Amino acid sequence: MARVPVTFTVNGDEQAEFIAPGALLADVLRDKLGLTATKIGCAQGTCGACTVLVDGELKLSCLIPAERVEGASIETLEGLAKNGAPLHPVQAAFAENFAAQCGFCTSGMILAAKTLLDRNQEPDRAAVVDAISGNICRCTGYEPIIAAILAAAAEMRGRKSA
Amino acid sequence: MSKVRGRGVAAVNYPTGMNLGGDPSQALVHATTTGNFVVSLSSTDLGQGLKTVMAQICAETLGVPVETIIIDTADTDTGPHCMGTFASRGTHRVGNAIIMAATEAKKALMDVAADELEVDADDLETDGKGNIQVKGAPTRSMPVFQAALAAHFKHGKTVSGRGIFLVQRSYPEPETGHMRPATCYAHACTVAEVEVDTETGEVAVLSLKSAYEVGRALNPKMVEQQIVGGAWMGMSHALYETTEPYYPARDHGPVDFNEYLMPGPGDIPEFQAAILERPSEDGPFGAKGVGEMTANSPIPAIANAIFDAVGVRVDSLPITPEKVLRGILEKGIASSEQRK
Amino acid sequence: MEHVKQFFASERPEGLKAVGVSEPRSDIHGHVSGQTRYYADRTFPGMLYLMMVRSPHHHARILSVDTSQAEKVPGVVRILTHKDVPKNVYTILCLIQVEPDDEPCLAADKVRYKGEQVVAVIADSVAAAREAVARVKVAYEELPAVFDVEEALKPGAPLVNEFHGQNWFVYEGHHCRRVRHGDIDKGFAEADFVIEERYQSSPIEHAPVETTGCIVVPEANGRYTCHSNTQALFFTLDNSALILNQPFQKLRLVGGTVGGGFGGKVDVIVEPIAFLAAMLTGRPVKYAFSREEEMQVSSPRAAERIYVKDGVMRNGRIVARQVRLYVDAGAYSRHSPYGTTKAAAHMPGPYTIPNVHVDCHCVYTNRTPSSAMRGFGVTIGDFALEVQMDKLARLVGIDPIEFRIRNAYRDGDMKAHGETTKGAALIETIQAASTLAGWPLSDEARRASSTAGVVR
Amino acid sequence: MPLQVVRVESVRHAVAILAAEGGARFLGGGTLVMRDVNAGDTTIDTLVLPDGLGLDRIAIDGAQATIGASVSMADIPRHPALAFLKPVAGAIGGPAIRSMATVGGNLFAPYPHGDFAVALLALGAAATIEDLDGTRTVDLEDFFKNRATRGIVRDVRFVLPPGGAFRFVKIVRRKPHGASVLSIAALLPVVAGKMSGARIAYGAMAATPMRARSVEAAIEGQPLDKTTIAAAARVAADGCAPLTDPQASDWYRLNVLPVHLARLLAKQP
Repeated sequence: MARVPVTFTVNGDEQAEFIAPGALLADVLRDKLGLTATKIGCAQGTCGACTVLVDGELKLSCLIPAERVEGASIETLEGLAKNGAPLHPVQAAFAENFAAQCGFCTSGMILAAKTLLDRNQEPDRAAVVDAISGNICRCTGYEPIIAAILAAAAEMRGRKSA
Repeated sequence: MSKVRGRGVAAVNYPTGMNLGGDPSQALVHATTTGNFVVSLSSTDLGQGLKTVMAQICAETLGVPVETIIIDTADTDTGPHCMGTFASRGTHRVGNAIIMAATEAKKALMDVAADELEVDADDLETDGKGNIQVKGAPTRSMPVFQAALAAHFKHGKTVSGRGIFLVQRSYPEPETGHMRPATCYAHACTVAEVEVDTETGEVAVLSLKSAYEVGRALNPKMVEQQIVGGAWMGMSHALYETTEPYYPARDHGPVDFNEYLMPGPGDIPEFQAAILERPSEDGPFGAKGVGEMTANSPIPAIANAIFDAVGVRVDSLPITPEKVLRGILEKGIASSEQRK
Repeated sequence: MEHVKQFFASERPEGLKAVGVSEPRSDIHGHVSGQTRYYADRTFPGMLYLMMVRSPHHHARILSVDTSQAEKVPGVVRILTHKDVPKNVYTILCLIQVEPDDEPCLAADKVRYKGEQVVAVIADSVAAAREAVARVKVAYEELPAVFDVEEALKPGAPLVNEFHGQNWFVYEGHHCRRVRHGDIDKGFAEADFVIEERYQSSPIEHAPVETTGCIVVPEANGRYTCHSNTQALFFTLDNSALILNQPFQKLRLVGGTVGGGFGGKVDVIVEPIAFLAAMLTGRPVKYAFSREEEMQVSSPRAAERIYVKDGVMRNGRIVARQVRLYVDAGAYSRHSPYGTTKAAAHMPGPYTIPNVHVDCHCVYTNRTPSSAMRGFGVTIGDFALEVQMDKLARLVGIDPIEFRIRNAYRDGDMKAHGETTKGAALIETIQAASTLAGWPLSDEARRASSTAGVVR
Repeated sequence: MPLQVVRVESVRHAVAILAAEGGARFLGGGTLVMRDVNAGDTTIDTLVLPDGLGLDRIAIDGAQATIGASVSMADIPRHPALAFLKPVAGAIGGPAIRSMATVGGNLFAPYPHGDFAVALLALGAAATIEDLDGTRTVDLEDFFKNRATRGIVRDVRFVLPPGGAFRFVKIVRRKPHGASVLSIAALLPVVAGKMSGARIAYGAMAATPMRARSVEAAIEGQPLDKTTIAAAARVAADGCAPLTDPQASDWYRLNVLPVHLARLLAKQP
C-alpha cells in the first residue's frame, strides 16, 4: 500500500515516518512511535482519552490525520516526565489523591489539567471542571480528579513563590 | 424560577460472591531466594486495585513489608485458576486463597528459620519489617532474606504455599428457593438531598451522605475510591443512563458519550461517607466485597428525595427531567407555587 | 471519609500492620506516566483487523449471504461465516451447567437482535475491513419482533429463541425462579394496608472508557495467545476452546490490566472469533468493539420490570411481600439466568418479613442480550424495594429511617431463602448515615441493634 | 478506499476538488468529518485541509465583524471584540473540542449541535460562500434552508451588537458541557427603554437552527418587562418542530422552551 512521509516533533524529538494516507495521529503515535499513553476510547471525539497537545493547543488525536500536523510540535503524556525525570506536579497530585482507578482516561485528564495550569495559576473549581469537561471518567466520580488538580495548582504556586 | 429541595433515604445490603455457580479461586505464593514473595494469580484488575490489596493481604499474612510482595497475575499459563473479577468476589475469594497460600509458605519459612536460630518454629514470629524473631526476645532474629536464602541453598526446601478458596455451589431448591446465595453481606445507607426545578423537571443532586459497612477496610483510600465512584454511578443510573432512552421502544439509542448521558464534572454533589466495620466470619481479615454495592443506595435515595421535594413518584429509571416534569404537570403544581 | 469505630469494636481484632493502611496503589505510577500497558498497547507485525457485519434488523430470517464483492477488496484476507465456526452455538454459562446452548457466534439462519454478528471480515487494515463490511450482502426476511417482557410471555408472542422453545428460561421445570417463605395469602389477609406498585428500568451500558477487545497471536509452538481485557480469563479460555473444538492447552489468555469493566467484559464474544481468525489466517488478529458497538451491541445491564405488593401493619411492621420480577434478557441467555436467580435470592431486601412470595422471570426479547453489570441482579431490585419502603413509611406515617430500622434484619432472623441471618449491620449503617446527614432519630431507633434480638 | 489527504493552494483549488470528487470533504476542525471517517463512512476518499488558506482570521472593521471559517471556538473569546461570545464558544465542548471545532464547521453540525450557529443567526450573520460560480453572501437563515453546498464557507459576517444586548443560554443534561436540549440566543437592543431590532434564535427546536419570529414580534417595540416576557413565552414555541433524541423528546423541548426563554429574557444583563 502507498505510504506518505510525515515529519513532526513529539515531546521534543523529531520524528519522521512513512504512514498510510489518512492515518490518524493517535494511531501513528501509538503504533508507529510506541507512545501508548495516548488512548483511543471512542474515535468519535467524545471521550477525551486521545487528548494531546499540538503546538500548545489541546487536540483530540483520533480526529486528526497525521499528515495535518506535518511540521508541528506534539506533546503527549510521555513528555511530562521524560527519561526518568521527576513527575510533573499534576502527575504527582493524581497519584497522591488516588485520582485514577483503571487509568484509561488518566493521560487525557492530566494533559487537560496541565494545560489549564500552564495558563491559569489560580483556577477555581469551575475552571477545573471546565478543563476536564471533555474527558470521560467512568471510575472515579470526578471528585478525586478535581481535588488532585486543585492540589497541583496549590503545589505549583507554592514552588513558584518559594 | 422555582426550585424546591427534598431529602430521601435508602438502605441496602449486598451479597459477596457467586455461590450459585460455585466460586473457587486459587493463589500460589513462593519466596524468591532473596526473600521477596511472588503471588501467582490469574485474577484481573479492572481498575478497582486488586493488585494493591492482594499484596497487602499477602504481606499481612506473612508479616513482611508490602513492598517485598510481587503480584504476578492474569496469565493462564502461570496463574492458577480464578473464576474472574465480578460479583464483588475478588478481594474476598482471591484474598482468602492468598491467606491460605501465604500461611503455608510462612510455615516453610519459619521451619527454616527455626533450624537456623535453633528454636522451635512455634516460638518465632515475623516483625512486619523483614525479620524473623523469637517471640519475646526480638534480639534473637534473622532477616527473611537470610531465611529464604538458606531454604534454597542450604536446606533444599521451597518456601512456598498453595491456596484455594472454594465456596461450594448452592443449588436453589426449586419449589421454595431455599439457597445459600452469598457468604456474607455488606451494607449501605444513603441520604440524598436534591433540588428540583419545578418548571423544567431538572434535578440537581446537592449531596450524597452515606454510611457503608464493609467488613474491614483493607485499604481505606481505595475503599473511598469505590465509594465516591460508586455513588457517582448510582446518581448516574438514577437520573441519566440508558442505552434505550424510550424503552421499550428501541429507537434513539445513544452511540457516543454525547448521547449516552452520565453526570459530568459539573454535576458532582457533595460526597460524604462513613465507614463501619463488622468483620465477616469468612472474609480476609473480615473484608466483604463492596465494589458493586456502592452504586445501589444512591438510586432509590435520589428517587425518594425527588418525591420529598415535589411529591412526584417516578418509578422508572432513569428519572429524566421529562418524567419529573410530566409528573409535576399531572399533579397540577403551579410553577410559582412554593410547597415548602 | 470518616471511620466509625463505635460499632462492633469487640469483633475487630487489633494489631494488623499491612492491611487497614492506605497503601498507594501499586499501579498508580504507571497510570500517571502512561506506562500502564493495556491489551491494545501492543503491536504485532502483520496484525490483521477483524470487523463485523451486523444485523440491521431486530428479528429476521437470513435468506442469503454474499461475500463475493467483499472478498475482492484489496487487503481482505479472510471472511468468516457461521460455517467456519466448529461449535457455533454456545452459552457462556455452560461451564456451570446452564443449558441450553442458545447463541450462535455468527448468526446462521436467523438474527434475533439488531447488531447481531453475522459475518466477520478480516483485513490488513481497518480501512479495508470497513470497505469489505460495506460490501457484504445479506438478504433478510423480517420477522415480527417482541420488545416487552410481559408481551413476550403471552401466548402467540413471536418466538425469540428456538433453542429455548419459549420466551422464558426454565428453572427446574418452573417458568421462573421462585422463593416461598411463610404464607403470603395469610400475610395479606392480616395486613392493615396492602399496596402494589410497578417499577421499571431501562438497559444501562457499562461504558468503560476502554472498549471490549482482544488480540490473538499465533505462537511458534502451535499455540495461540490472546491478549484480552476480559474480566475472567479462564471463563474466556474454556468457552473459546469449546467453541473452537480445540484442546484447552492450545489456548492461552493474558490480561489483567483493564480499562474499566463494571461487568461489561465478562461475556465471551470477541475472543472466540478472534482465535478462529488467527487460526485460519496464521496471523495476529485484533477484534475490538467500536464505541458504537460497545454502546449498542455489547450486553447492557438488563431492563427490569418489578411488581412489589406489600402488606403492612399500622405499627410499621411489614407482614407480607410479593415480588414479580421480569429480567429482559434480550435475545440470548448470557449471564441472565444467573442474575435472575440472584435477584430472587436478594428479595425481600435486608428486612425480616414473615411471608414472602417471589417469582423472578428471565424473559427473552428481540433486543441486545443483557448480561452482568455492577450490582448484577440487585441494583434495580434495590431501587424498587427502597422506593417501596419510602411509600410504605409514608402510608403508615412513620419516619422512613425509623421504618427501615423497625423492619431491618437482625442476627438470628430467618431469611426468605432459608438462611439464618448472621453478620447483620443494616441498623448500625442506617444509624451512622442518619448521624452524618443530621437526620434526627428517636431513642428507640438509636438504641436498636443488629445483634440484640427483638420481639416481632 | 485509502484516504488521501490534500493540501491546497487556495480556496478556489479546494472548491475545484470538491466539485470534481464526490468523495472529497473539506475539513474544518475534524470533529464532524473525521468522526464520519472513523465511523466507517466509506464514501469519503479525500480530505481537503483548510490549513494555510487564511481562513483563520478575525477582522473587526468598526462595528463589522468578519470571522474566518477556520477560526476555532477557542480563538473566539481570545479576541477582545468577540468576548461577548465566550458563553457560546465556551459551551461547544471541552477545551480540546473548542480548539478544534470551527466557526465554519458549526454551521454544518448535525442536530442537536450547532449552538454557535444559533448565536450567529441571532446576530443576523451572513456567510460568505465560494463555489465554482464565484463568491456570494448568503444570509444564515437562507443558508439553513439548504445546507447541501459543494462550495466552501469562507467566513461569517455580522454587525457587533451594542454592549449588553446579546444573551445566550444552552440547556444541557451533562454539565458543564453536553449536547443541546435546546439553546437560545437573543439580540436585545434597547432604544429609549424599548426593544428595537430584537432577534431571537433557537437551537435544537427544529432540524436546523431557527429564528423565533413570533417572539421577536411579541417583544419588538415593547419594554422588556414581565408583561412582554409573558407574551413572548406564550408564543415561544411557534413554528418549532424539535426532534426526539437521546437528550430529550420533542415534547420536553416544546414544554420547557417557554420557561427557558422567559428566564433568558428576564435575566439581568
